[in-house]
Amino acid sequence: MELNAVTIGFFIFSVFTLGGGIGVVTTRNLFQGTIWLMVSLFGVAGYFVLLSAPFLAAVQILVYIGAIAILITFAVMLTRSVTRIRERYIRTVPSFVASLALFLVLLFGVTVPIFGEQNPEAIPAFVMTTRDLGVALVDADGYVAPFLLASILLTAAMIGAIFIARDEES
Amino acid sequence: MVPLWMYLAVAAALFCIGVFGVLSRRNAVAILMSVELMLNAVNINLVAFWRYSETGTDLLLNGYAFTAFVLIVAAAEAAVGLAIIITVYRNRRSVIPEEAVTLKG
Amino acid sequence: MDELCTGLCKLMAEAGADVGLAQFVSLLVGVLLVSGVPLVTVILLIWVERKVAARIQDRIGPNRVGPLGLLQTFADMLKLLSKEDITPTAADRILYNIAPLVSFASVVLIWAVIPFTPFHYGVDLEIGALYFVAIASFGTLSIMAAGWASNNKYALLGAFRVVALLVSYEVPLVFALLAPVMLAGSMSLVDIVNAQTGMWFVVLSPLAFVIFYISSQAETGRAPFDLIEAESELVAGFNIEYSGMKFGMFFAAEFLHVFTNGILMALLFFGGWMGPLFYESPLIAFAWLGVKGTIIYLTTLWLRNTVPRLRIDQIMAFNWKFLVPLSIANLIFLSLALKILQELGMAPRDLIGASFAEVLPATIVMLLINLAMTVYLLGIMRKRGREARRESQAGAALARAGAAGD
Amino acid sequence: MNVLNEWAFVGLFALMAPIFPALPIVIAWLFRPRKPNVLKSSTYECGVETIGDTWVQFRVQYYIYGLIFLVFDVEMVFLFPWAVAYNGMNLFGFIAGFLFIFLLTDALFYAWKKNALDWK
Repeated sequence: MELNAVTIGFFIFSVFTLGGGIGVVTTRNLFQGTIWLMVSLFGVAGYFVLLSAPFLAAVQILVYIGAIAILITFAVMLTRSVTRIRERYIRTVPSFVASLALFLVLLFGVTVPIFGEQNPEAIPAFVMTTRDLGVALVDADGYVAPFLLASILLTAAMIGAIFIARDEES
Repeated sequence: MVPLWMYLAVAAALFCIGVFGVLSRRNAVAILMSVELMLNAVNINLVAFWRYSETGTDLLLNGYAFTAFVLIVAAAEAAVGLAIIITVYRNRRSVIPEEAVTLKG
Repeated sequence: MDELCTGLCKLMAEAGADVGLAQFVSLLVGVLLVSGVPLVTVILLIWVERKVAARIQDRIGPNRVGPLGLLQTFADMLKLLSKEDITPTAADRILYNIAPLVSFASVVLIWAVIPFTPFHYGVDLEIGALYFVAIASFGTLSIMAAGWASNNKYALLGAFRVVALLVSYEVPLVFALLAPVMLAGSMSLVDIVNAQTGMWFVVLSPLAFVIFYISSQAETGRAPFDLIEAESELVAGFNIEYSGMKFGMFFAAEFLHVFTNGILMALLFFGGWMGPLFYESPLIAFAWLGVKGTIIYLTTLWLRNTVPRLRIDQIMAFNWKFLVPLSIANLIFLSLALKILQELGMAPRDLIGASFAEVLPATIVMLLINLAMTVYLLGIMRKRGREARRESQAGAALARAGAAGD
Repeated sequence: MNVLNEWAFVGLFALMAPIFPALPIVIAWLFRPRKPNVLKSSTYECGVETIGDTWVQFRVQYYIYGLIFLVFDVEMVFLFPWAVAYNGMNLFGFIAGFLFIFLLTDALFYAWKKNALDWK
């Protein structure tokens, strides 16, 4: 594998993604955890750019860094006694062993068999535009059903969450 | 270009970090954040498979659109999950899932 | 930048340099050229802002350092450089120091997609319009991080209010942004400007522009939405603990953001570089964009220095109960009318390169729809205002009666 | 310029952008006076001694605004491709997008009727 902009980008984003992920599960402070989560998800957005899906990358940043980070921070502040619990981890060793085992299974079950099998140069360098996605979203042969279902899901989530989170007295 | 297996390896690692967080953290908000990590690991895989697949034009968008829908589900999950955590906290002054056992017989 | 880059690449490659290195260097030169524009502008902006504010308030403003006080900014910079920089002991050191950098960088990053002339721009991303909305979310997060990292009650409270304000006004902002995207059929800013050869989008959809204007005023934290600077309630807001150059960075970011929004509005609604003779020379095109952006920028300054600050409950009610429904209704009516016109063949399917005569029928219909909506809205607002006045009068009378009874 | 080249420009821009504000701060760090003391670096809250930690309880209204914003944010994600494809769209596609907006407007009206939009 030669060293070019894409591979350099891949390694930088890997550091972001995995470092952020480790930060999320190890940091004791929940706000710092949120920031680590955003670092990780920013790395994922970088992958999307490398995989020529820039629209998804923008969406990733817009939804996660723009909205979910804010939402998590608000929730952290609303449940503040969180910081007072001293004991924050349970079953540390078994969880670590379990997740490591899962990683090895995934690595040897899924990743290693295709090791070196893919010749990336053979992949056609097609460019998918946002217009294609827009046409497919509302096409009867495309994704119009999931598109509308997504809308219903969002409506239900919003109504449900407002119903749950509202103060009872008001 | 980066070969496919490297994306899969990173996604697997991210997924397992998320699994570790879900299993070992006590705080419900931290568990939710770990779930978000797992969902994103899945998204990396979806987009990577989409990019490297050589299927016909009919399937050209499947991975792409599927990722967008996973994003919607992740958002809905975060919204409702956090609302539940806030309500449980208000009623029981606790954010530890093991302690919210009112519905247990 | 496009030709310049290839030109530089070619020159370096011919001189025997490594092709990868040549590409990198030419990209770097492009980045420095494009980012130089906002960095030079911001120095001037601070002076403009202070001078205009002073004139509106019947003062003279900076006039000591240099001709007309033009060098005042450099004097201020020297002052800020020599200030002691205090990091509170209780603060989260890393986040506290990163937050101002992210805040400024998030504004500078928008300039990567801004086209200065038809041929000179950093990049023409296919998702340009979505890009600058996404980049803005870094700014929001940096404010939250600054407030939290300061470990100060006022800072945290200020940051929360500001973030709630920012996210609320992003909804109408993006709904208004959908109008030019829909009309142009593209998110690329170059395409959006090119689609305005026949008619500026501000004429096709004036309400979208008004909504965009109001919400970008809120996004930059300017009066009447300047909760960021609510000195009377929050001491100073989220940046209370910041001093010296880091405080200066938050300030510079705000000033630059206002001007950036002016340029964006010029591109999205006022035809960008379009104007008499713009095709003659890139300089003329660039000048037209600058003139339009500056005029919009000056009106925001005018507004900022004229109106009083609203309370947070009023700001939120105005957004969620007026601006958001209006922006959704505007989008629905716009798309409905345009689709009907397109089906009838009265509007071109593709506005890019469409002539004035082709767009004229659609323009007249759009203007009529917008006029009808505006009249309806003004009616609602008059009714609401009358009710509010009656309520407050009744409340005052009640209070007087209570005071007399005691 | 191909797509990845464009993004290399954006990536380089993203690397450079924090350097511009960092430069003056670093210069200031070289020149500024440094005489810290305990009072100076204590938390500034109007001269009043700080009581308790900063994590005062917040109202749930912040969360509700964040929640409504999140839902609309995700909605816009789907509306952008719809708007881009709008010009070449048939009536069916247009109505699908229309329904999409309409359903979410419902949720907004629910929140309005439940007074969830009021700053309490």
